[in-house]
Amino acid sequence: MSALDDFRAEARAWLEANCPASMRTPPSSDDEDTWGGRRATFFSDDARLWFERMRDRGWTAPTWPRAYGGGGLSEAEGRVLEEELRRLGCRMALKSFGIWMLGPVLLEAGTEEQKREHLTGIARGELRWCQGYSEPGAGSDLASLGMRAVREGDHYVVSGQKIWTSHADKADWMFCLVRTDPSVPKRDGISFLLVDMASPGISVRPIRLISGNSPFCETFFDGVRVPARNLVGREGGGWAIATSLLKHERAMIARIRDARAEAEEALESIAKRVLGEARGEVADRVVRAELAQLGIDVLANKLALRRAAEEVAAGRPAGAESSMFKYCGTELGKRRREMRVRLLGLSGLGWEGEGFTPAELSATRDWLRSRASSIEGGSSEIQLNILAKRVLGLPA
Amino acid sequence: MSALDDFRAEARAWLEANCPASMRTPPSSDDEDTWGGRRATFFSDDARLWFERMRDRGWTAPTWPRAYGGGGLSEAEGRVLEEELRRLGCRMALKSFGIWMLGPVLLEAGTEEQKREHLTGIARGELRWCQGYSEPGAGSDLASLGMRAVREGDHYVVSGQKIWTSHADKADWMFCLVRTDPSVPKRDGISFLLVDMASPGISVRPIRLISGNSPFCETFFDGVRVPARNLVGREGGGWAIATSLLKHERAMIARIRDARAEAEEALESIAKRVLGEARGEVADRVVRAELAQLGIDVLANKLALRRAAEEVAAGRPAGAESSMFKYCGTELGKRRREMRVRLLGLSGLGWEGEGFTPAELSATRDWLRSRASSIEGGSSEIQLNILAKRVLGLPA
Amino acid sequence: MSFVLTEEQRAIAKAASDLVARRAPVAHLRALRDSRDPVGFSREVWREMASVGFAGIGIPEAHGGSGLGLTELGLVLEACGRALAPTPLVSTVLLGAPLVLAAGDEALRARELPLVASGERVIALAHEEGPHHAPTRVTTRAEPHAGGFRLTGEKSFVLDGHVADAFVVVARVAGEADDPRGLALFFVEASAPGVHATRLHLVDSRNAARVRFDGVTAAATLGVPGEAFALLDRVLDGARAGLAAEMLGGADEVFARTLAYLKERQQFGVAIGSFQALQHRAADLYCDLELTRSVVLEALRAIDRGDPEAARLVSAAKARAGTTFSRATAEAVQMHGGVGVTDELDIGFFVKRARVADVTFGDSAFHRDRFARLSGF
Amino acid sequence: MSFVLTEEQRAIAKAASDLVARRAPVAHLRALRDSRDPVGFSREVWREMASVGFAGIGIPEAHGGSGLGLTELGLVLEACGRALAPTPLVSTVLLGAPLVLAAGDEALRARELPLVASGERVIALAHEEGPHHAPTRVTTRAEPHAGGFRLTGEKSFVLDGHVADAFVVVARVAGEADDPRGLALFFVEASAPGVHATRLHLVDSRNAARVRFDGVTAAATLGVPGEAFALLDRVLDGARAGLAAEMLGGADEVFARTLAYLKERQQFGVAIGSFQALQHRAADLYCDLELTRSVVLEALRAIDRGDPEAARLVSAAKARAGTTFSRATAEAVQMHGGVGVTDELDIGFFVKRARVADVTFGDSAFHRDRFARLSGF
Repeated sequence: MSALDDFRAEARAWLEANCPASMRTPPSSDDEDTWGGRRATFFSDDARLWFERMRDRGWTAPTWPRAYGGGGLSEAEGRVLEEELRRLGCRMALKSFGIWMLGPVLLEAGTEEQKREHLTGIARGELRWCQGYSEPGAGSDLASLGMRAVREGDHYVVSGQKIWTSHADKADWMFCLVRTDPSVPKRDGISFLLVDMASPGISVRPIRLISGNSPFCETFFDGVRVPARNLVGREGGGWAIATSLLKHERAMIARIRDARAEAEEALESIAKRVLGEARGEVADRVVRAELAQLGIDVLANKLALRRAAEEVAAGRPAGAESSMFKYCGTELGKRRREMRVRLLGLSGLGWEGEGFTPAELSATRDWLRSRASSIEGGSSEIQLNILAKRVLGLPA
Repeated sequence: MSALDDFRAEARAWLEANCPASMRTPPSSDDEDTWGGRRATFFSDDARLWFERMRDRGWTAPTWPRAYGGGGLSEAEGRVLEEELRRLGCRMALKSFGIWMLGPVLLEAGTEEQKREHLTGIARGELRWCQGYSEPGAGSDLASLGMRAVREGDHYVVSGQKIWTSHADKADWMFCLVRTDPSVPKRDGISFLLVDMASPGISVRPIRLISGNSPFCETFFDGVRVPARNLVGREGGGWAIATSLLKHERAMIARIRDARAEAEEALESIAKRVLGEARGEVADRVVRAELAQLGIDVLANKLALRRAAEEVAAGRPAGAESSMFKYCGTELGKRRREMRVRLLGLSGLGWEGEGFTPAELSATRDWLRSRASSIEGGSSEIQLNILAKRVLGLPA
Repeated sequence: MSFVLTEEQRAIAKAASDLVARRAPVAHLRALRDSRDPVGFSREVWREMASVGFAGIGIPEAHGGSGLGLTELGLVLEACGRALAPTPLVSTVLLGAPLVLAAGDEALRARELPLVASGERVIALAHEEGPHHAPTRVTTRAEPHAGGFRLTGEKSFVLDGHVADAFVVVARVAGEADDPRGLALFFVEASAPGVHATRLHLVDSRNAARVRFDGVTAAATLGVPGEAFALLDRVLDGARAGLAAEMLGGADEVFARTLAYLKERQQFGVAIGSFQALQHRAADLYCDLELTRSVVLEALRAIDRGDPEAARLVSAAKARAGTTFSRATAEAVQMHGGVGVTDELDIGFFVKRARVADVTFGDSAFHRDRFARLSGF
Repeated sequence: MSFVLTEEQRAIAKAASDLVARRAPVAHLRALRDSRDPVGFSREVWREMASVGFAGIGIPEAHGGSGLGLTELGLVLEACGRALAPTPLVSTVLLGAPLVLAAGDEALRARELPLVASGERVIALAHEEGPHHAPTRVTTRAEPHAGGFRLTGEKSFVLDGHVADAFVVVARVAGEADDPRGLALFFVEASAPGVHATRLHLVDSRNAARVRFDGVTAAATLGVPGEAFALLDRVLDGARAGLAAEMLGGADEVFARTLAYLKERQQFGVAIGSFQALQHRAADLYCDLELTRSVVLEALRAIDRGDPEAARLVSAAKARAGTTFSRATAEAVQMHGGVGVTDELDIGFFVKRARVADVTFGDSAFHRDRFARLSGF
C-alpha cells in the first residue's frame, strides 16, 4: 500500500466521520453556500459545523502550507482529497475567491509580509474577498481599464469605477487592477492592488440582472487611500498577474455551475412527465432526439475534461484549453437551461407568485441567468479568439 | 382590357401553339439545355424547333431592341412573358451568358459599333460567350486579378490565366477582366475586354470537380492579340462594369438551380418511400420535423424573393439584397441536397455503375455539386460581408 | 402586389408607431411591472388606441368598428411588438371579438362588439388546459342546465384572464380529451357566480391567469355545440398570425438596438461592429429576419383573402417568428455583453417576451408539426 | 489514466502512421480509383500491414495474432483514416474475424484466423438488407438442409463483398423481419455455388458489394441458431467504435489541411486565416473535434474493459464522429473556396468518405436514437 493509498483511506474515514449528512446533498440554491468573512452567515448549523471542521483541519485550502492556514498536502494528495469529497457528494465547506483566485497569486508573487498578512485569514474564512477587474468601458477589452491609482508618498490614491464585482457588498477586501501609469502602452501601466473595503471613499451598488437580484455590484472609488505595501508584484506588472488569475476563474465557473445542475430534475424525466411516455420512452420523438444530442454532448464534454486532467497529471503542460472548457461548458449550460424551459412550456414561464412550483420558478430564473455565463469570465468570443490564436496558431 | 392584357392573351396563345409538349417539362439533366453558338448542338428536334421559333420572334432576348435581334418588348411586357412561360412550364429556349450578362452591359456601356457587332449574334444564339473573371490568385478578392493586357498600337496583347470559366471549351467569345495598368490602386487598373476564343495563343483545360466532369475550365492566354475596339467602356473603367455584372450573375445562379429542382422527386415523398409511412405521415418523426423546417425555410425564401420583386416593381430601388438571395438560396440548396442523400441512406452513396438508379446517382452528384454553389459567384462569406457593410452599415 | 403597402396601410402603420412611441414605449411596461400594476396594462392608453380605431379593426362598421382586415391589424401589432406595449389586442381583438362576431347571435354582437371597439371591454378566450398548446385537449365539461349550459373545469393560461369582463370558454359537450368533435363555445360574464381567476406573474410581465369554472352558467352559446373546432382553429390562426406580427416587431426592434450598439460600443480601440465574426452573425440574422417578415406578412394576407393555404402559411409564420425572435434576443444579449443581462437595459424584456410569445398558441415545434401535417407529410 | 497512451500504444500509433504515410497516402486511393483497380485496395500494402501485426490485433497469439485490444486497433484505424487508406480492416479485422473468433468452432478458428492475421484472407459480414442500418431487419432465410443450412436472400451493402474469400452471413431461422430473436450466423465460402456478388461503385471509392445468396449451403454455423443478435450487436459495436476512430482520423486530417490553408492562402493582402469570422468557425470546430476525440477514445477503452456502459458510449461516439467529420469536411470545402471543390485537391475525398462512413453501421440519427434508448429515455 502506497503512502497515497494510506492518505486516501485516512481522508475517507475522516470525511465519513465528520461531514454531516445534510452536507452530502447538492445545495438547492445559492443561499445555502458558506462564504465566510467578518459578517459570515451560515445556512444551517450543519453548514457551520462542516465549515469549522474543515477549517480546523486546514482543508479549506488543502494544498497551502500549514504556516498560512492551509492543509500542507501535496498536489497528489490534494487530488485524492478532491476525489473523496466528490465520491461522498460533500458540499464545498467554504466558497472563497480568496482561496480560488487571490491565494495562488499571493503564493506566487506576494511578498513574505503579504502572505503572512492575508493567507491565513483567507484559508480560515475570516476575511471575504472580491475581485475588481471589469469596468464599464473595459469588458472584453480588459486591458483598457481606466481606474486610476496615483502614488502619494506611501499610499496610492484610487479613483474610478469597477463593475461586475461579485459580492462586493459582502466582501471585506478587494483585489483589483488599477492604472498606475497612463503614459505607457495599456498593458504596461496596470498594477495589482489589495484594498480594504472599509476604506473611506468606497461605495457599492448591487446590480439587478434580467434574472432578478444578483451577487454582482458596481463599486465606486472616490479618492480611496491604499497603503503602498498592498501592491502585489511590481508597479506596472499587474497584467501578467491578471491573466494568470483569469485561468483560475474560468476553471472555477465551470466547477460551480456543475454542482448546481446535480440538484435539478433530469431533463429526460421532465420530458416524460410533461410530454408523456410511450413504452418507457419520451413520447415526443423530436424532443427525444434533441435530448439525446444534448446528452451526448454533455457526456463528450465531461470526457474531454477528464482526458485533459489525465494528460496534465501525466505531465503534459496545461495550455489554453481552459478556454475550450469555458466556452463549451457555458454554451452547453445555456442549451440545457433553454431545453428545460422549453420542455416545461407554459409552466416554464413563471416569474413569481402563485401558480408555479419553486422548481418551475427556478427553471425560469436559471434560464435567464445562464445567458450571462457566456459573457462573464471572458465572453465566448474572447475564448474563440484565444483558441484561434494560441491553440490553432492563426495569424492576428 | 388594357394593352398589357392584350399582350398577355396574345403571348399565351402563341406559346400554346408554338412550344412543343416535350419542352414543357423540366429538363432532367444539364445535357438537355440549348446553348447555341457556332458549334451548337440540340438535345432533340423539339429543342431545335423551340429555339428557332423563339429566336425568330426575338423572344430569346425579349426586351432588347428589335434592331439588335431582340423582341422590342417593354419591361412590363417582358415580365408578362416570363409569367406566361412559367405558367406553361416552358424550358428556356436558349441559355446564354451573352444574353444574361454581357448584353445588359453592352446596351449600357457599349459603343454603337460594339452593339451592332455583337448583340444580334448573341440574341440569335449564333455566338456563344463565356465569362473570364476569376484567377487562381484572385477568388474572393476579385480585384487583385493579374491577367495583363498591354496596349501595342491598335491591339492589346493579353497574357495570363483565368479559372472557373464556364463552358470556355465551347464558347466562341469571352468577355473578361484584364489588368491594363498595374501602377494604380488595384480597382483602377482593370479593363473590360471582348476576346475571340479562336485567337492564337488561347488554350483551354476543363476542370474536374468533386462531383465529376464540369462546365468549368482553366483558360491560358499567351500573348493573345485583341483589337483595341473590343475594349468596353474606358481603359481602367472595368471594375464598375464588373460589379454591375456580378448582380446579374447572382440572380442567374438562383434562377437556374430552381428549374432543376422541380424535376426532382420531392423530399417528402422520398422520405415516405424509404422510411415508411404512418397514417399518411413520414414515419420517422425526427426526419419529418427536419423536413418541415426545411419546407418552411424554402417557402419563406420564395416569399422573400416575391416580396423583393414586388417592391422593386413598385419603384423601390433594388439594393444589395441580391446578396441575401444568393446567400440564402445556395445555403438552402445545400441543405436540400444534403437531406436528399441522407434520406436515401445507402442508396445515396452511389457514384456510377450498377446497383443505383439514375435518380440515385444524380442525388449523389447534385449533393457534391451543391457544395460549390456557396463559393462560385461570390462566396457566402463575401455575401455576408456585403450585407454587413452595405445593408447593415457596420463599420469596415 | 400584395406585399406593397397601400396609402391607407402606411397611414395606419405610422399612426400606430407614433402612438406607441408616445404612450407605450418599453419604459411603460417597465413602469407597470415595477409598480406591480393590478391591471397589467393602461386602460387610458388602450382607450386612446381604440379612439383611433385600433380596437375595432376586424369589427364591422355597423358594430362600431372599421371593418379592416388582419393585414392592417398586423401593422398595429408589429408597432406594439417593437415597444412590447401591453394591450388587450391579442386576447380581445384577435380572439374574443372574432369569436363573438362569427358565432354570437345578433343581440350579443350588438351589445359586445361596440364596447370592444371603444376599448371598454376585454373579452378573453379560456381555452388552454395543459402546459403545452393543444387545441383539442379540452376536459372542461358543459352540461345542459335550464335550457342552457353549466361549465366546470380549469383553464391554465388565459390571456388577460384576471381583468377580463367576459370570457369565451371552450368546453366539451361530448367525447374525450383530444377529440376535435364535441367542443363548444360559451359566452360567460366574468361576474358570473363560480368564476375564479388567479393572476399569473409571467416572466414577460404581461397578463395571464388561471381561471376555474365551478358550475358556471353560460350567458350564451356560440354556434352549434359540439362543432366548434373548425371555427376555433380558424380564429386561433388569426391570433397566431397576429402574434407572429407582434413577434416580428419585437425581433426587428431588438435587432435594430443591437446594430446600433455594434456601431457605438468601442473595444480594443474600434467599434465592435467592425469585428467580422459579429458582422457575419448580424448579416445572417438579418436574412433570417427578412425571410420571417415575408412569411408573416403573407400569412396575414392569406387569411384576409380566404386562401385555403392560409393555415399552412400561419404555421410557417408562427414557427419562424418563434425561432427568429428568440435568436435575435440571444444575439442581442451576447453582443451587448455584460450590460445586456442587466435589468437596467431593455434587452431582457425582449428576451422574456420572445419566450412567452413562442409558447403562446403553439411553439415552433408545434407549428413545424402542423405545417408538415397540412402539407400532407 | 486510461486516456494517456502507454509506451507500447505510442509505438503502434507511430508505426501505423509511418507505414500509411509511406505506402498508402491519399494519392494511393486516388490511383486505385483512377486505374479502376478491380480489387479496390492493395494486397501488397495489406500484407505489409499484416506483417507488422495490424491484421492480427484482436486475434489471440495462439492463432497468429497479437492479442491486443480495440484501443490499439483504434490507433491504427485513426492513422488509416488520416490518409483514407483502403484496407480490409473494417470488413475483416473488426467484423469477420471477431465473429469467427467468438462463435466459430476450434477447427474454423484454427484455419481462418491465422490467414486473417497474415493478411491472406478477407472475411466479410453480409448483414444489411435495406437502405438504412437496421441490425434486426433481416429477411434472408436459413433453412435446415442435409444436417446444415441453406441460405436464400440478398444483402445490400457488404463491405469488401466482391473480394471477400468468405462471408459471415446473418440469416433468419425464425420470426419476422425486425425481430431480434430468430437470427443466426453462418460461415460461407465465397466460392460456394449460389453466391453472386456485384461490386458497387460508391462515392468514396471504397469497397462494397451487393451479394445474393441463392440457396447457398453454409460451410458452418456460428453459435446457436436463433440467438445470434446479442453477439452480432456486440461485434457491431466494436466495428462502430473502430470506424469512429477512422472517422476521427479523417476529420483531424482534413481540419489540419484547412488550418494550413488558412495560414497560407492570401486574399485582400493578408492570410485568410486572419479573418475573425473564419477564426471563430475554426475554433468552434476545434472544440467539436476535441469533444469527439474524447468520446471515441473512451468508447474503445470501454469495450476493452468490458464496461456495461460500452454500447451507450459507442453510440455517442459514432453519432458525434458522423456529425464532426461531415462538418469538418464542409468547412474544409468552404474555407478552401474554389480549389476545394476540384478533384485535383484531396479535400473531396474526405467529403465523400465522411458521407459513406456516417451511413455505415448506423448514421448519427440512428445512434442518437440508440443512445436515448440505452440511457432509458
